[in-house]
Amino acid sequence: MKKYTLWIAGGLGALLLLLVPLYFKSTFVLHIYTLTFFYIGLTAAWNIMAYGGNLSLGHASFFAIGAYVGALLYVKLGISPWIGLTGAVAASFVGGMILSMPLIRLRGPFFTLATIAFTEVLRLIAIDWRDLTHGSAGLNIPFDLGWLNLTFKSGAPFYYIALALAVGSVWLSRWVRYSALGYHLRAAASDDQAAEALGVDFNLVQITALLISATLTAVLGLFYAFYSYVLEPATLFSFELFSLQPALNAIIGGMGTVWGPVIGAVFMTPLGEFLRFYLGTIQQGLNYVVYGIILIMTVRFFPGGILSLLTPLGVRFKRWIGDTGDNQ
Amino acid sequence: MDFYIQVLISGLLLGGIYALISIGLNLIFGVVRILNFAHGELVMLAMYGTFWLYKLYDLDPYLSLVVVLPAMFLFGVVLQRFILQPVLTTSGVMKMFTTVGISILMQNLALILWKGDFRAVQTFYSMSTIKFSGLIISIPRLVAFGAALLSIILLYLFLKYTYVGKALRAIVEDHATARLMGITVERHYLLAFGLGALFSALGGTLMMPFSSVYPTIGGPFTALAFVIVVLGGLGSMGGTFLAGLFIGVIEAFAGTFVSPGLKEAIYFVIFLLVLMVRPQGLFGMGRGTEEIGLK
Amino acid sequence: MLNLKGIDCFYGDFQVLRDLSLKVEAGQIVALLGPNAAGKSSTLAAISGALPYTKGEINFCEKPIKGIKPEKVVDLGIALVPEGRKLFQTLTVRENLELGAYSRHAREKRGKTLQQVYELFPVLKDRSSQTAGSLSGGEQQMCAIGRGLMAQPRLLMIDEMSLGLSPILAKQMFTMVQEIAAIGITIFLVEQQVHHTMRVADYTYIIEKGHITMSGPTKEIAANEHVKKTYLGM
Amino acid sequence: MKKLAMLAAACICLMQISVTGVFAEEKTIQIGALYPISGNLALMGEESWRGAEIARILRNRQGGVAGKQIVFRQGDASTNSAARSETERMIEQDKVKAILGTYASSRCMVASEVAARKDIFYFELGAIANAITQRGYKTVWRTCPTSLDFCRGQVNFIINWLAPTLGKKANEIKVGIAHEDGEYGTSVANSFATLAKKTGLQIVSVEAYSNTSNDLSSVIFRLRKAAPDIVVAVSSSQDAILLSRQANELGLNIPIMGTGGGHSFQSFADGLGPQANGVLNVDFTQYHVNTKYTPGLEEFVKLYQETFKHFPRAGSSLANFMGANVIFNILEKTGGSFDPEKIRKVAMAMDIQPGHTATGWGVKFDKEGQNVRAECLVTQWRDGKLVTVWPKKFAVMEPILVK
Repeated sequence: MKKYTLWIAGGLGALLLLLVPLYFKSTFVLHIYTLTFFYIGLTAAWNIMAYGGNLSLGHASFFAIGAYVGALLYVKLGISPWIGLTGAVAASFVGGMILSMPLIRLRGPFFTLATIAFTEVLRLIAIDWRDLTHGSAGLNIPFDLGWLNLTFKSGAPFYYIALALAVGSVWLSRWVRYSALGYHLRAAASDDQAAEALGVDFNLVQITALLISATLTAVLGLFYAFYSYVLEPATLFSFELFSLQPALNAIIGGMGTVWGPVIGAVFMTPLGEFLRFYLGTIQQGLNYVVYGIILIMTVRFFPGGILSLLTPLGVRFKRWIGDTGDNQ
Repeated sequence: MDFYIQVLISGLLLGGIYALISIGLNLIFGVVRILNFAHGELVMLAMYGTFWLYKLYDLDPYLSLVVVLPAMFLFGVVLQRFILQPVLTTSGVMKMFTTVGISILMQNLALILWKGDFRAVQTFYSMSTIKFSGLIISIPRLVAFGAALLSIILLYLFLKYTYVGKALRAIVEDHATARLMGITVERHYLLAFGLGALFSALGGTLMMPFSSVYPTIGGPFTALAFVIVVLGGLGSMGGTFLAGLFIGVIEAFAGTFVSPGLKEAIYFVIFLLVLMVRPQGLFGMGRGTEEIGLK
Repeated sequence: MLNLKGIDCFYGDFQVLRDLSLKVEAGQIVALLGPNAAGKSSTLAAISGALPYTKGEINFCEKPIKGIKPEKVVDLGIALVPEGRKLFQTLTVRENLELGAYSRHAREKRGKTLQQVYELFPVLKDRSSQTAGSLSGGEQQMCAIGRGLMAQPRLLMIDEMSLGLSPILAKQMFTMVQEIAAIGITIFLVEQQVHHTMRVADYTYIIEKGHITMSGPTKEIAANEHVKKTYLGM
Repeated sequence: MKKLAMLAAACICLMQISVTGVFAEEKTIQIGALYPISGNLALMGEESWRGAEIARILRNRQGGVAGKQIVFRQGDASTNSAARSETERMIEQDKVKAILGTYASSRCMVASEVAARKDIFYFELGAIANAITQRGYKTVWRTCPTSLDFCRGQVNFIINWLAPTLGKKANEIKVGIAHEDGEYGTSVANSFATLAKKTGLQIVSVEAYSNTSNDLSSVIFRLRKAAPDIVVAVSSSQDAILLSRQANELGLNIPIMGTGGGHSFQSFADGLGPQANGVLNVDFTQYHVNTKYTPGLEEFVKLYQETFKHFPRAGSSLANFMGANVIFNILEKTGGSFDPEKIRKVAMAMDIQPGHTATGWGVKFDKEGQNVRAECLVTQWRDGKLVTVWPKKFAVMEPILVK
């Protein structure tokens, strides 16, 4: 009975999200929502690797791979981004395979460092390979309206696209978590040797998670490129925006859980915009100072993230979404 | 031929500075086992310290070491004691993110306090060079190189022959067992972080005569120092020195003969290859590294 | 000298020690025997302060030592020779020994103690400038025990001393232990190797699944049918 | 549970606050001012903003525009993504009808795209990428020179002054380019290469480097090998100093000509000391210039010093000052109206000859919205001052050749 009413509440919530663009005519509001959805997707994708206890600070590379492949196919060859998606997925798959070569033997800080180095290499190549990427001067997505070109005059279509991507990513990350893969990943995260004793091929598990996470990130990158119409290495390979931010969101929300990343992204994205607007214009840099303090404080006082504050409710929430057992 | 030697000299001199900054990181990484993302910001802070002492009190950068080094040592100790110590028992990820927070904080506080201007120190020896048989060597760079060599030797002797140094080495290898010996591990963490900050500060200050400082200068140094520490091997000061020189030379040759825009990419590729083939580092001991992620 | 009363100890959700009580009397060699994963090392960890316990108390020389950090426990006069030796492999033998005397009371006299250790284990003197990693298994064990002695302990706890040693070497080591006890150092041996242990121990505890199942003077224990069957293979 | 409720409330509040801005008052003219004021570009971004701010203060003292005071709604374009958010916010929440900015071209490309799609005016006062006004938008205008104008200034100077001074013909002059590999350096270097080819200059070496690099010896080595007659450098900040220092250290005895950015900054001369002497530079109008041709410059400097307590740090504030004034003049003529047709008419009708604005630039917009009378001047560092040396009518000193 209770579960039934909760399902209705959930459905109403979803319906409300669907109606937002009809109610808010302001594209700014839609933009904040859209951005939040992108970050939910990115954080959920990033989090898939975090199930295995591995922390990547190089997801900007996959994001940029997706963005560049999609945009280049469209700008240079006129291939619709919807078809370009396959290219983006394939390219990020290859990228993930390459990255997994050094990663196989690494864990902890070394793992993280390798992901950073990988991103740096790709970023520098993107800057240097001017014939292809136009270097730092950047690529523009031409303003040709149409669904096939992923170019719209209003903010609503991208709102729905981003919403769908967010829902899809969270669904995928949830699916991974409760699949055999997720089980193995968490076993590997808690204790490598025990996991290996159980017959889990740790490398295979780790690489599979990386590939899923990478291709999902690339898909998000492609859509983001068409949403932001200007592609340049400084933005797409940005450590702060697309490598660090998803990790931060996940940590602040609750790393390695299904809903932590969602909560983190929903909390942090508007907060970032808000801080920039209210503090950044008072005193340059002040918004980042506050940001830094929030980060340090979260790690110190709520190492489990916001989700850990919600634990009493979390149990009920889990019951509501039909989740049994298996607490975080 | 002269040309190649000139490039080599350039690379070696550059590598000396890199090594100096990296031994600081190696101490912190090796002893405290924290991936310190705020390392470059320590360098930045020291550079600003040097700049302001020069600007306000007309203090020569080399003389300012007397003030900057103790101040940065203290700063490192305070950072470790009050910000990092409380999160020491959490996972590596959390520790790392605390340092990311410190890095963001320091960068932007610098921006607020000192604005985005790039600041340089102008001394009578800034541009002085030694010339012989067609080769040119910049004196302040040579001084920095000499200081790097000297401080690495001193640090080596300190670690090798003093009781505290031995305790630090023991902690690098196995802090749990070190604790069983009665070694006050936390107190040594303070020392290691302080020394780490001190060496970074030394690197930063010695760079001031030929470089400039601005709030975001630290980032590249952090990445660079990580590459060097991993190549040189955790806990190995000699390895760090060699790796610093190696990266300096690679950078000079790759920049000159491949493309200046790709020189960083090349050493990152080398870094990845090393991680792939020999994760314990090119020169290093790599002992005790299993615990923090090398298998 | 050492008195554990009703210790409960958890490793995550898993209870490793249940209501564990034991006593080590001064001047004796006391042994704690049990199968793999019975809670032997956890007992040592609890004593040395590395593993917090939820219930019970531990007294050393009539004083409670609960909550004292591992690095301070050494100062009280309890030294632990950990399982697997845990030598600082890249440090020399001499450096390893010197570090054993880190605690305040031991540091001043470390020159003298070092000579004593060298007398006890002459081979360590020959190897003093080699790195600990280059020693053979037996030498490493000697170094580890030597390092423990450097702390000038009143109680020396040795975890799985015979692990990975050849039977002959193991036998020698147990003889060494008797020599150490003869100097007046109380010894707490934690072992799986039953035969040799029983040869040297004055008093024996048997631990199974985190609980002391049997205790008594070694001779009595050795005569016990259950022990004979399961541990001595008779 | 209580904690949670509070948290949820806080979250909702946050969303609400970030979404609902303060609504514009009717009695003022609201204009968005979008600059990168934090992040990597903060320094020049803020300097640029100061120019527009001085123009606003001055105009308000004189009674404002069409009797109304001007209010700036500030935005921080610290990243491209932020540029987009801030533009959306200024338009939707602050209800601005026009935006000025941006200093950095990539930020402008994003922000003006957003604005153009909503028919909001975008006035670019400082970013120089050629493409900004080439996208066919009718509401994107630019008052400052483009990167092609920069290069035109350089090429003219090289052909008309350097070549005769060296006793060479134009097509014998060899040029080396060293540029930072960011968007600024890359686009200027591209423009220069294009223009140089047309005029017959030989380009013997093009070296891109990262502006966060702390060593440029490899760039110097490569230039030394190529042995050009002049090095055209496009540096964004501290790399300008580094380039000159290392050129000196490593014996590169070739004159260097900067292209604005780091070479225009006072810190450049402060950091290099006497070594800065003779370094050439081409940029927006700087402060040591023949003030006969730059009416209003002295007033600007005076007010700048009153407001910010020091001498302007670079010419970009002056350029933004000039540009903001042009916008205010346009709005004055439309009576404060932002009606697209009116603005377009007024703007297209503007016809100011060179020598009548604070930067000395004239104003005449082409169909694309680019001010075709904006030009770049050649300056030279002389005793710690950036002195205008070319073209002659703007010059206060003769250029000298320092290797």
